[in-house]
Amino acid sequence: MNPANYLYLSALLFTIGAAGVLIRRNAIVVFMCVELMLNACNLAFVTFSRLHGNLDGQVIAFFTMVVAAAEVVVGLAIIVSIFRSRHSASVDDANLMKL
Amino acid sequence: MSFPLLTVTAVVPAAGAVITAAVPAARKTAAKYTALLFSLATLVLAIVALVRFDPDGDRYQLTESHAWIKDFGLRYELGVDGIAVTLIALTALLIPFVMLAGWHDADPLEDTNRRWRPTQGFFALILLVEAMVVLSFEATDVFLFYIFFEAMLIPMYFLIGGFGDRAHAGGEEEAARQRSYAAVKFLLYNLAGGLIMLAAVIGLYTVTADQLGTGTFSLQEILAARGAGKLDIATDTERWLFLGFFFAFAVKAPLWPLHTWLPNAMGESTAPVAVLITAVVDKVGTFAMLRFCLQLFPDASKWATPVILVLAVISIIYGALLAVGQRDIKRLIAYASVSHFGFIILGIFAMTSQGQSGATLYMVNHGISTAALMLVAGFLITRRGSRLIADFGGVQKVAPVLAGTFLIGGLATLSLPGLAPFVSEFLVLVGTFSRYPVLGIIATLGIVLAALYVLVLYQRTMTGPVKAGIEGMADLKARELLVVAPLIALLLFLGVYPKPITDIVNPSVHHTLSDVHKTDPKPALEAKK
Amino acid sequence: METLIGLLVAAPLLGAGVLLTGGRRLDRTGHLLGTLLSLLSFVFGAVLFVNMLGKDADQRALHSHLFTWVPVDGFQAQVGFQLDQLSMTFVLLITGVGTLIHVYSIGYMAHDERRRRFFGYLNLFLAAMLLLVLADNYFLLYAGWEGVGLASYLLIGFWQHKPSAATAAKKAFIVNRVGDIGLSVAIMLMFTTFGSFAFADVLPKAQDASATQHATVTGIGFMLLLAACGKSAQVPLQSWLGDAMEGPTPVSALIHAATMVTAGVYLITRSGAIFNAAPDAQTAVVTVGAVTLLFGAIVGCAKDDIKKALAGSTMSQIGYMIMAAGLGPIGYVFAIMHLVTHGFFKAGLFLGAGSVMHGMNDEVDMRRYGGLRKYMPITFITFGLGYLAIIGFPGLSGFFSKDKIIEAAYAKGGTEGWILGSAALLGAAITAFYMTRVMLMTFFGEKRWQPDAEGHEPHPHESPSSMTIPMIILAFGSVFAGALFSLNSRFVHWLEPVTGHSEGDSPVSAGTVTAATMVCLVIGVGIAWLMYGRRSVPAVAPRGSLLTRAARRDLLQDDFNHVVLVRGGEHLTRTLVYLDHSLVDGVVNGTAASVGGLSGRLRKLQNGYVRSYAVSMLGGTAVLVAATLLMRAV
Amino acid sequence: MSASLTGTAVHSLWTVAAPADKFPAPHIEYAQLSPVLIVFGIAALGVLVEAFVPRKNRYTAQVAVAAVGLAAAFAATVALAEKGYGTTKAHIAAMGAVAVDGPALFLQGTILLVGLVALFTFAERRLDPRAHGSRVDSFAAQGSAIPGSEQEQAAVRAGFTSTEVFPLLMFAIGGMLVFPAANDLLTLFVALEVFSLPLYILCALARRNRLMSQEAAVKYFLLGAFSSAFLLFGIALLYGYAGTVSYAGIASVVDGTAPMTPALADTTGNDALLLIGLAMVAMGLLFKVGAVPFHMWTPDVYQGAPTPVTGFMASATKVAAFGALLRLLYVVLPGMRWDWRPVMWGVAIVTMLAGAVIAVTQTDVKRLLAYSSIAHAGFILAGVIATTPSGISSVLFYLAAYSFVTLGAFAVVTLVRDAGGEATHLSRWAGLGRRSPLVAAVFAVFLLAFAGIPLTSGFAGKFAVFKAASEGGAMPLVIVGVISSAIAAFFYIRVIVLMFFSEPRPDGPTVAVPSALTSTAIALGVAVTLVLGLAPQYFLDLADKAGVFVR
Repeated sequence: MNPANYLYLSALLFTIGAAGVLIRRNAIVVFMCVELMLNACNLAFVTFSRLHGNLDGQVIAFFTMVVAAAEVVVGLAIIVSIFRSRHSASVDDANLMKL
Repeated sequence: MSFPLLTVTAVVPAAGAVITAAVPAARKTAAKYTALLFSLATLVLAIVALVRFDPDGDRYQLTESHAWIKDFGLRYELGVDGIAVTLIALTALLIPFVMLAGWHDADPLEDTNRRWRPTQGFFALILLVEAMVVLSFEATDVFLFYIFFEAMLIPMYFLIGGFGDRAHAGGEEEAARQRSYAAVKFLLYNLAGGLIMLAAVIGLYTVTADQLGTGTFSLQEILAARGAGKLDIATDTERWLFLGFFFAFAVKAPLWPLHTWLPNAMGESTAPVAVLITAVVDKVGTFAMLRFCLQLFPDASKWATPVILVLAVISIIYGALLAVGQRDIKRLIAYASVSHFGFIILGIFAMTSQGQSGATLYMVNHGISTAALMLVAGFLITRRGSRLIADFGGVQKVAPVLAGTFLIGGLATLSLPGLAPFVSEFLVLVGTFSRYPVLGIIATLGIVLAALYVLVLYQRTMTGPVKAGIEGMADLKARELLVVAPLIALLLFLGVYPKPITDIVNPSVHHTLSDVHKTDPKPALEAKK
Repeated sequence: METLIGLLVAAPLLGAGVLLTGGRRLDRTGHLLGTLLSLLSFVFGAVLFVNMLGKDADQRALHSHLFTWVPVDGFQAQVGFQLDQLSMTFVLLITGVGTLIHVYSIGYMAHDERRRRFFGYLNLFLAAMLLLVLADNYFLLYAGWEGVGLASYLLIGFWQHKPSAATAAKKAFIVNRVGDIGLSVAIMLMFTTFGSFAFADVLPKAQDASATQHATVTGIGFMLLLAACGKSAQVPLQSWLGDAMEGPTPVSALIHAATMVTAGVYLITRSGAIFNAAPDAQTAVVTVGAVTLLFGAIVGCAKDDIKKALAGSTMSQIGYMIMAAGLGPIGYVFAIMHLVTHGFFKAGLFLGAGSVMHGMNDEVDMRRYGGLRKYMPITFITFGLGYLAIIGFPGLSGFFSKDKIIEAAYAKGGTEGWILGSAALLGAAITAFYMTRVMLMTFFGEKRWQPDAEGHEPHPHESPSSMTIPMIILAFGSVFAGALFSLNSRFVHWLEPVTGHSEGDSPVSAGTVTAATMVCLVIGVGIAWLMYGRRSVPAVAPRGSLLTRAARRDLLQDDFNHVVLVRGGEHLTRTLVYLDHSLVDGVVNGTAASVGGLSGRLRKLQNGYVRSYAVSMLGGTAVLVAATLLMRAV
Repeated sequence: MSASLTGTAVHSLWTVAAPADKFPAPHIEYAQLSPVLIVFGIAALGVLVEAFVPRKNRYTAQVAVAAVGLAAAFAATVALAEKGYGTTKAHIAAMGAVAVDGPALFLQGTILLVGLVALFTFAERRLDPRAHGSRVDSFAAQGSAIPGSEQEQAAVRAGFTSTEVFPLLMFAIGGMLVFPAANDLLTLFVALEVFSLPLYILCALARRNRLMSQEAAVKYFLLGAFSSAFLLFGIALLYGYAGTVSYAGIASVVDGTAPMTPALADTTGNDALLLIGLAMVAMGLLFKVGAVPFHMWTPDVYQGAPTPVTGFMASATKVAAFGALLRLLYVVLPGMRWDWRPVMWGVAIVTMLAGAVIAVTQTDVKRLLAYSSIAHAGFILAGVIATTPSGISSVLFYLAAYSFVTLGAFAVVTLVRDAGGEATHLSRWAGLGRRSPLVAAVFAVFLLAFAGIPLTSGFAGKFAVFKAASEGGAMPLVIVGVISSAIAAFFYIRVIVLMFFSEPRPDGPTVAVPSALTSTAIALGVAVTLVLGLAPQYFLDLADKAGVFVR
């Protein structure tokens, strides 16, 4: 089957993720959308690695997962702390600083 | 290497500034005398330079040249021609008087706290300005000039914004507001001009880098290269660069319609600072037109001449008319200066030896006459505690000497024969007339308007019955007389015998004219033959 | 001898310097010092005169070069003197009359605490005036020209505490400045045409210059005329002279009658060569002269203020001179001759007027005089002689000089000659009328004295000898000068080498002219006697005819100035001040404001919502991608 | 591309798939990577310190360790430069992952110095009043505690301080060291995350205004993650285009010198991958430098974060990010200059103008400085666009000059305090010049440097980049540059007016007397500002020498 389709899929996922970031209010969900984007990238990497027939892409995919994991750690920490102090995870409530 | 006279002339006031600023808060008088001492030392050095300068010698003398920032093509190159050395002398001459006149202007009203030391600051800043002005007169490296041309703004800005006179209709609050408005206006106007010029400076570098291999700002190098035909700036480029430079200088000068910062700045600042602005700092602008615009971009200068001349004539008439319409003594003098700067620029761009020698002479004379008028006005204002003409009247009855000196300053301003400005003004007019008769005649109308605003001012303030608030007014004190008398003496001397200056200036003017390939028009009769 | 010329100017200049900077310690002796130096300068003049008479006619001119004033390439302004017959005439007049007036002022200003300064100004005036007539080039002349302007400014406004005086002084200076434009432009034209402005270079070349540069030469002529109008109070720049009477009377006598106001005549005569080469300019000159002589005369008829009346007459007399000067070689000599005689009798008249005012605690309204001849006989006699002189009573100086001018006017020939001549005759008649009027209202008829502001009854008395003696001397001058000059036309021969002289061919014989003049004189005096001698003079001026009222207001000339120039000017400046603030400054502040506004609007984008930030990032990326692809596309 | 990819082609790829024995044993030049390794080592050590050293000694230990580490790393960098790794011996290290060359060393040196100075401001403990007898710094007593909660007060009473900030700082610095040196896109991405994640946390740890601080962290984190996702996708596309992520490899593919494989022929047939990839990677970097329209996090984060952190971010992040951007544009895509230059032109212009204009109406010092940093990013971009050697060196110089001014400025901001901590609202700064002329004067110097007044480092830098731009034929950029400088001047001046020409308020803020640490930071800032302003030649030469990328 044509590998290009995987690319289209990854592009689609990436777009969905981006859209989610823009649309969803809940910080956790927003963050999950970012993760989705990252995984879309992974898909692209793997596909390309297959296209080019070298393993770099697949290796990168692993790196990406690690990084994503790290982001989760930091991200959740921050989100949780702000949730505890505000009792809300809505990104729109975090609006003290503007203009 | 010989003794770096020019550097020292600039370093002395700079050092003076540092030392003055370092004087402890309590020792106000000490600080004042230190500053005065250093300014006098500078004066001596300037006079030495004036004497050492040989009118028939090289174009640029007492030159110094060291690398500074190679990458920017910036060299520390100093040198003076007749024009520069004269203006340096003028600057060095005026500063002590400015200080004496402003002796008490910066005394703190009450000892607020030990760390706030306005007096030290005031005198230090004046010396700093002097140092930078002197350097910008000396610099023969375009970039070096630019640096001091810009840096000069900061101390000036603090002088204007920090030390306005205490006489203000609107009370202390309003005074402070007006003052900082004026200061900001001054700074932004000139900064904008300077930044435009910066673009042009960079452009110049690129051009030279393209054509000479290494970019340079050195006036001599550029002139030499052009002389040798190695450097030939494309017409359009040259025009753009010229405009970039000229804009900055026109703001500083100031030329109509870029003049509006001057009345605010001069109106809000104390009289000595006002003198510093109009008599010293602004001269850098007109001087730079003569030295940089004409020498670097001769063709573009000729291309722009018609417009500039028209603007200059507008400045003359416009400034004079507005001076007539003013209610505030200092603003009146400011607009008078606008008119006078019109004359100077007119003389420069008439491109005749009379015009340019006249313009140079005018810079000197205007410096002295405005100083005389403005400083006396300052004494008057501090006495009455108001700048409004309407608050004065009949002063000559109670303070005849003050009134007399004021009148003489005024007569100088309307360029009465026998006083210095007459000579320069007439030279400018003749120089203009011989090439542009119509403009020359229009400009001549300025002398009537000058008479109008000066005499109206004198009549309203000095003559008539003694107004309330004037009765007790004291006549000039010894210190004040010490400020005014020498200036007036100088006005008389230069009015009767300007030869010493013209002799120094003429050769330099010839150089400049030969740069722009202009020669004086022949008298009609000889031309016929 | 040459050095003496310098001293001639130096003496009064020194006086001015010392007196003005000397300070209080000179208050006691200052006036004496001033007078002395003026006298000294007169003595120098006399010495030079005698020395000059010693030489033969064409060797008489003396030159002395002091130093180079302004050397800039082609423009070489020298400070050098030229003393020829013409200058000499003026030197003697200036220093002579000047000295007399110094003496007179000692008495007149005795009670003024600023007398020292007054004498300082007088000396300053002498110096400047001498510089004016001695200069050997137009540039230096210009210096003197403005110098006398300054002196006149200071002296008119001497009583500065009087707003009227201050205003008058300012007006005089500014109107003169207008004239000065003429002079400076003339100098520029000379420089661009002849490459010089020294008499020696310009005047000889004028004739052949007019061949190639006719327009320019004419232009120079007109410009010089403009200058003359300013200084000599000729139409249209005459308005300042009347107000100038605010100055102390000696000033009016010296500056605004005898010397300064005649500078215009000097200028035109001195520049004769140029005018000869520019007929159009000459026509303009005679026109101005003729108009002014009538204008002044008419104004003189209506004024009740004795000094203003005399001022009007001065105007008109100078009109005569200007007209004569405009006639060219026919008239130059007589212009100067009338100038000198006029210097005597008009100074005399003014001093007389001053003496009257002195006696009437500074009352100037003639309607409040009357019958004074008994109280101040010397004044009456001297004034009377001056009166006879000015109306041209046969045998007195005015008779000779004015008569000559009228003849010369006819001698101009053609319709122009007729017009000018008749104008001059008419002027003579009117002169006779208003002078008689002054005479009658002041010295004859019943007393119409009124207490002054403080309510002091006036006690008319003869003035101190320091005042009367000069009056007497001047009276002598006004009686005999004319005859002295005209005797086998001495004066003509004296000036001819400088100005040149030609008889011209008069269509009417000298005799007829004289006869006509006499007739006019009788008519004028007669009418005046009918109006003011027979009838008693009302203490309050009647409304009078339209013309009278116009004449009282200087024929509405001031009103015109006020409406057009002053009001117009005020409006102009006010508008400009407004525009400068709203437009020129407004543009700048506007730019600043608009940047601020833009900033304020852009700020709103920073709304604090993460998601909107993300949108902008996404949008940015999209643009970036699009742009990159586009770049490749094009 | 899709159509051309037939099944057989894919099958053939299977067969050439690299067998395991093709993995070479990694070979690392430890010596040349020493700066990075030292910093990371120290960071790890910091974690251990956190774990085992008793709380009361931690602060001292952490500061000491960090300082020593940074100093050592800097020494190592200098040593490398001395050895000529910056010029002659420049080469690719660590299996092509990291470049050791002039720009890398120069920027690493700068970052290390900045880090050291930042460390001082982190360690400052005299500004805040003693809390229950123990000196406190500007970081939360306990990051995890809810603001204003019982727990937090307990932590304060116990005199807790989050000394974790020091290891975090070190990790961030470590990441920043790698970022501009990264020689393949993977390293680039990892480094980016390595220095970003600690910064996210640091932002959240302010002692005062914790809500704002946390909000800043959230915003920074979400947007950062968002942007790095784009970056990553861009990397993926580039990888797809070139079949490799190493800069050299991509470059060779771009200019067609690479050996053609059928797959490559396939993917390179379509530039869309390349161009879109490029755009997205660029976006990721532009986000970090805070260029419009990716700047919007800057003001909020700068305002909310603890001021020392803001200072560090504002200076070090910019240095690292611009370093990476330079390398990307000059090493990977020189062949595509004509594609990215116009786009960058646009970004630069918008950035300069928007930054300057919006700043005009700011009322908070930290936000003001944030916008000014945006404007400055624009100026630097102008230099980046020059694509000439002088362009590189001018940018390097500008970064060095700018970062110290920024650090100094923010350090001064920490001094002006009132009851609620730092008084950052401009109106509170009125009359500061009267109350404490020295501090005001110093701040004025920094402002003038920002405004680019001659004789300050700001001017030298500005001139350098504008000169480079105009030489690179970008005169319009220079014009826009000077115009926006004029606008920018306005608000710098406004602050000066406020400080010197307006009457001090009776209830105005006090100026805390700092310890030697902050004083050193500020003094250093002033010194660098003046030295680079008056005699920049030496550093310009340095930048010139360092101005060559290894490929």
